[in-house]
Amino acid sequence: MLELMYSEHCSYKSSRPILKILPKEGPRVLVGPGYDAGIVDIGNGYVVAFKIESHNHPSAIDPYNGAATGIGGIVRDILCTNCRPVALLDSLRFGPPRKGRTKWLLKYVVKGISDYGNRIGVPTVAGEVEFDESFETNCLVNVACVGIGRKDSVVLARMDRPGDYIVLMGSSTGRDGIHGVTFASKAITAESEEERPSVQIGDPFMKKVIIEATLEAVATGFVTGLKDLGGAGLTCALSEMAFKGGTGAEVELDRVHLREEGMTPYEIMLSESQERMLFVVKPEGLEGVLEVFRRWGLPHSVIGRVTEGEEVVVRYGGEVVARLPARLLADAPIVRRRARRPRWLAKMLRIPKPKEPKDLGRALARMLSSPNIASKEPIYSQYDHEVGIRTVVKPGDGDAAVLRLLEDPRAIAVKADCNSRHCLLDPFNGHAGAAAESARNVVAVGAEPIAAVDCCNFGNPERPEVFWQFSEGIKGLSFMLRGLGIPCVGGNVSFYNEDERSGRAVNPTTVVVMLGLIEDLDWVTTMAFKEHGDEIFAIGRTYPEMGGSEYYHWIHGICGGRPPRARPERERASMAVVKEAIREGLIDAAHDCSKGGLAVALAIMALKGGLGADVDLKRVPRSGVGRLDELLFSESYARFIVSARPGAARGLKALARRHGAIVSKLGRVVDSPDLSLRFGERVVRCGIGELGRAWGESMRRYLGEL
Amino acid sequence: MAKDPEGETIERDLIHRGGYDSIRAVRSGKYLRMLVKAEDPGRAKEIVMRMCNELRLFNPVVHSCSVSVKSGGGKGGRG
Amino acid sequence: MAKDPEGETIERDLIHRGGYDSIRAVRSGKYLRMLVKAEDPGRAKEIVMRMCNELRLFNPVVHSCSVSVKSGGGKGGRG
Amino acid sequence: MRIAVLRFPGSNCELDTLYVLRRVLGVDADLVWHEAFDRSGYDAVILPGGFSYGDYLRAGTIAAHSPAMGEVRSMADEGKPVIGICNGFQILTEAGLLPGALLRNEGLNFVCRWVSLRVESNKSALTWLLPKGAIIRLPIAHAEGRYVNERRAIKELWRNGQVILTYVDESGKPTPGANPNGSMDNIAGICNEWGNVVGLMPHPERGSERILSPFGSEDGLMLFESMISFKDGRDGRCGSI
Ligand SMILES: Nc1ncnc2c1ncn2[C@@H]1O[C@H](COP(=O)(O)OP(=O)(O)O)[C@@H](O)[C@H]1O
Ligand SMILES: [Mg+2]
Repeated sequence: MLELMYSEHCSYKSSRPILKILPKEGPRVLVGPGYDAGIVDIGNGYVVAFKIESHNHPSAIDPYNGAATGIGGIVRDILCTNCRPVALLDSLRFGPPRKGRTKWLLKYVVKGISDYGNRIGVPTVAGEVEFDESFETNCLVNVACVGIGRKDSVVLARMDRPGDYIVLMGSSTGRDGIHGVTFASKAITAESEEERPSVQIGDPFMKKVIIEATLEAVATGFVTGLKDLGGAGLTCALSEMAFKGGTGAEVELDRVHLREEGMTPYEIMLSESQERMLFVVKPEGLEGVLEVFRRWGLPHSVIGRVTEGEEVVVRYGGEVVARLPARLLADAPIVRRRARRPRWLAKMLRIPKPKEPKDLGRALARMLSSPNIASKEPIYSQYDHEVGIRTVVKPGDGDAAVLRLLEDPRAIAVKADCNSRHCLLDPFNGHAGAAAESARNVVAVGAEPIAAVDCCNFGNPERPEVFWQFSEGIKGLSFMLRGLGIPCVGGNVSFYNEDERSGRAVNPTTVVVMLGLIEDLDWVTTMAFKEHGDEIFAIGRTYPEMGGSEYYHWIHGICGGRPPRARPERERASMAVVKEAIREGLIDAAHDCSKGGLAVALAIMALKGGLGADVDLKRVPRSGVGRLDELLFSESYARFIVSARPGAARGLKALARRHGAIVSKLGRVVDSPDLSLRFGERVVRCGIGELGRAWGESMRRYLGEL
Repeated sequence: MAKDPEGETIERDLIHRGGYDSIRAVRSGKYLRMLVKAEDPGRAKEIVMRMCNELRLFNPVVHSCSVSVKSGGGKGGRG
Repeated sequence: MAKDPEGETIERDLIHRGGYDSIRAVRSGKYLRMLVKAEDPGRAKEIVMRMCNELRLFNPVVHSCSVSVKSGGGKGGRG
Repeated sequence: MRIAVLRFPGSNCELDTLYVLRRVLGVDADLVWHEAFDRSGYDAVILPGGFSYGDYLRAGTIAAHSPAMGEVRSMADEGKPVIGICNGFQILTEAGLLPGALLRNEGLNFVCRWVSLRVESNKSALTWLLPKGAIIRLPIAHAEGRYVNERRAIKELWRNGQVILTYVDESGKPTPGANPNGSMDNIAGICNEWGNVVGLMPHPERGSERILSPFGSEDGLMLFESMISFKDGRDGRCGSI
């Protein structure tokens, strides 16, 4: 069993020393990295638990079940803190959309998430989709879950009271997924499609029932520890729980309810059958807990007890078949890997600038049709994003999703982001940018960012170039999170996302999920322009930072150049202005500038509001920008566009002065259906109708009907 | 063989609850009936077989597929 | 019989696009294979038939259902 | 007025519905486990949305065999409001309490979005307070919502005023473009002859608070308020105030 526990997935043997540098502390942090989910105190007696996880390898082989069981797994992580799962997010990455394999993967990944997430009654409220050549063989499927619970009833994944019973609840144990973990830490090969036993099948109906029954069982007050069964099944769960509680355990495998006959003890211990939870229950409460399971019709078995000492003793047929010190299992050795800056990088950074297209209006319309920018409505309309009646800002309406707390009159905001091309060209700044963008997104809807979780997706860490990307990336992430004062309360690492034959790795991609808190529902803000006559402002400065931009890639077919620099103090300043302007009621729409830059941000705000805009580009705060296309499409960080009723300028200026930010009035929202961006004589003009078609219809076109 | 939660639920919550205890196992699946123009049944089966594999009418990782022919009438491939 | 958008889509977007023009019509459906304990195939079929009607394994408003028996092995009812 | 909100294994919207009834409308409502439903003491029952039994086999089929359905049938016979929302509608058709069937959406995908609906009849417990022809906005979220029945039966439904809601466009027309799932005649909701048994695919509980609506609407409330003040369907007239 040792091989499994030491595989990359379970024990983080090469990533731990690097991940240590991330900021973990903060006044709101209740549980940081190390448990199944990070838990944040949001006040008034409530906590939010959240976590993100990758399901890349299974999804590449069987997109439907791979993505579905990804949802199943992340929901269990939240559930086992005794928080009710209230939202899901999905971050998806595929090859170019015209490819047949991409269509197949995307269609069934989305269907898997839709069929599973919708059936368990947890809304999928936000996400992102990126298309890039590097994800053609290895797609990335990262899913996150957010839960809400009471601070005084959080349960942890540990057993610390000898004598308590250990109960396995949920689906029966079968042979599925045996060695799934070692599989997840391997590169995809030609034989992968033959590796059937590792594909797991989810049962959303069972999961829905497990969610309700678990919350009810814990409410009895007798559950002292709770953990989901994920990678390496019972082995991982038992040893981790015992280790964290400083106890041992004795279990009898004969008691485990099985689906298949003739399973060996080894198979029972390592099965990764889905939809199972491990409960630790006080003896006096056992009957009550089992009664809850019975009422919900859930199979369960009492498999053993917590013991003194530090050994997990496994019996089968009366004999001891394994005797394992909990510490050994959970505490894997650390491997130090070499890091080296890739040689090819220097050449990619130094590319000549492409020629500026004559018709920038057409370029803008084309930008909106890029699969990386086009509306993802055909995807998120397949997700039930309303169930739970919490979703105040729905997918597509704001930079982040906003969920009200039914329990008290506040709300939380969440969004996941990463620009993997920026990360490829400059892992440090790119990853810092991912943290900044996700923070900007929650700020734009009216929230204060309070905590983050991250999901690292990289190639083979044994290759020094990949390990360099990873360590630079985490440094950048840490730099930005520290600069913004946001703790990272959990994460997940997925390595070996590369094609063994070509040696092509995915773009280094660390997805950052940001959690924001909105103290007053009146602050909730969306991105649509609201009324003609409103004034439009830019916040933050634009630099000629074109490297890795969507404009270079989609219009000029280039992936190169120096990506934007991360400037935490500027981010802080811009965010402070937006946050306070929202609180003071100064602005009525906000949107951050990310992929596609200023022009795309303006276009989408106009489209969403069904209104036009008249903008003087000369008033855009900028530094060193010598070309109009750069002004329009640069992806510099730390920028927002906001709109306000006339008369807000003074208030905004005052806020800018106070926070050392830069704000400039660009123009007005207009009644006519035109977006007109003027720079002296030069005018970039587009009809809202045309832009709307480019943005709204292209996703469906690329994929045939999804 | 892969797990089949749908079949299991139908068996447990519908069939056994309905008192049909002589049903011992249920598996659910998809069923496609096709009208095929071909010289003969053998050839028809061949076309459908090839198509099932090539167009991924089933995902071999988790499904199995069988094809049977009724000449003059329908044709079924099951995933 | 009700419209079958799934069958139509498979036919149009998958099969014909894939160049399989000899396929002239596709209908999709559900397929249940059951293991039945019964004295003989005839009796097994009877049980399943009755069950299909009584438990509404198919919806008579829109589906049709046929049952066939393989003795010693599986059993299929299609809705 | 006391309302039972049934909970089947796999129901999703029971707590949402309960929230709106109790916290927004301030009426008495209980969450009732499907195996424990006793109709005495209840004036109305709601079968909420979700995926009872995972929608395995077909949406609503397995739940239609629940012991609760005997009680639901009795309430229907007593003329009390029996309301099926989304999965509840599917359960009512599978149980034969409403005619027709709800099949997989024409687009084959799950669809979650806000739609415009026209009130076609105010004969039902849910619509009797609304003027005929009114346009309301509610969200839908389903994969199997395509209403199908024999042509003749649908004509009959229209004639009896049993078609209560249709999907319409901005200008109130039941166009194909406004039809999210391929339902015959754009049908979104129907009722039985007495008007007390009602099924609809849209979710009134998700459209009962301004804060949740992209249009600042709260049209779902009017449907619930109709139900609350509905008295008895048996005489064929809808409730009396
Ligand atoms: N896979 C997805 N699942 C759910 N929502 C998505 C998905 N992809 C994009 N969205 C939603 O679409 C909107 C735009 O997303 P995105 O293009 O990532 O915006 P931004 O660049 O501003 O971060 C957001 O509301 C986002 O949550
Ligand atoms: Mg954004």
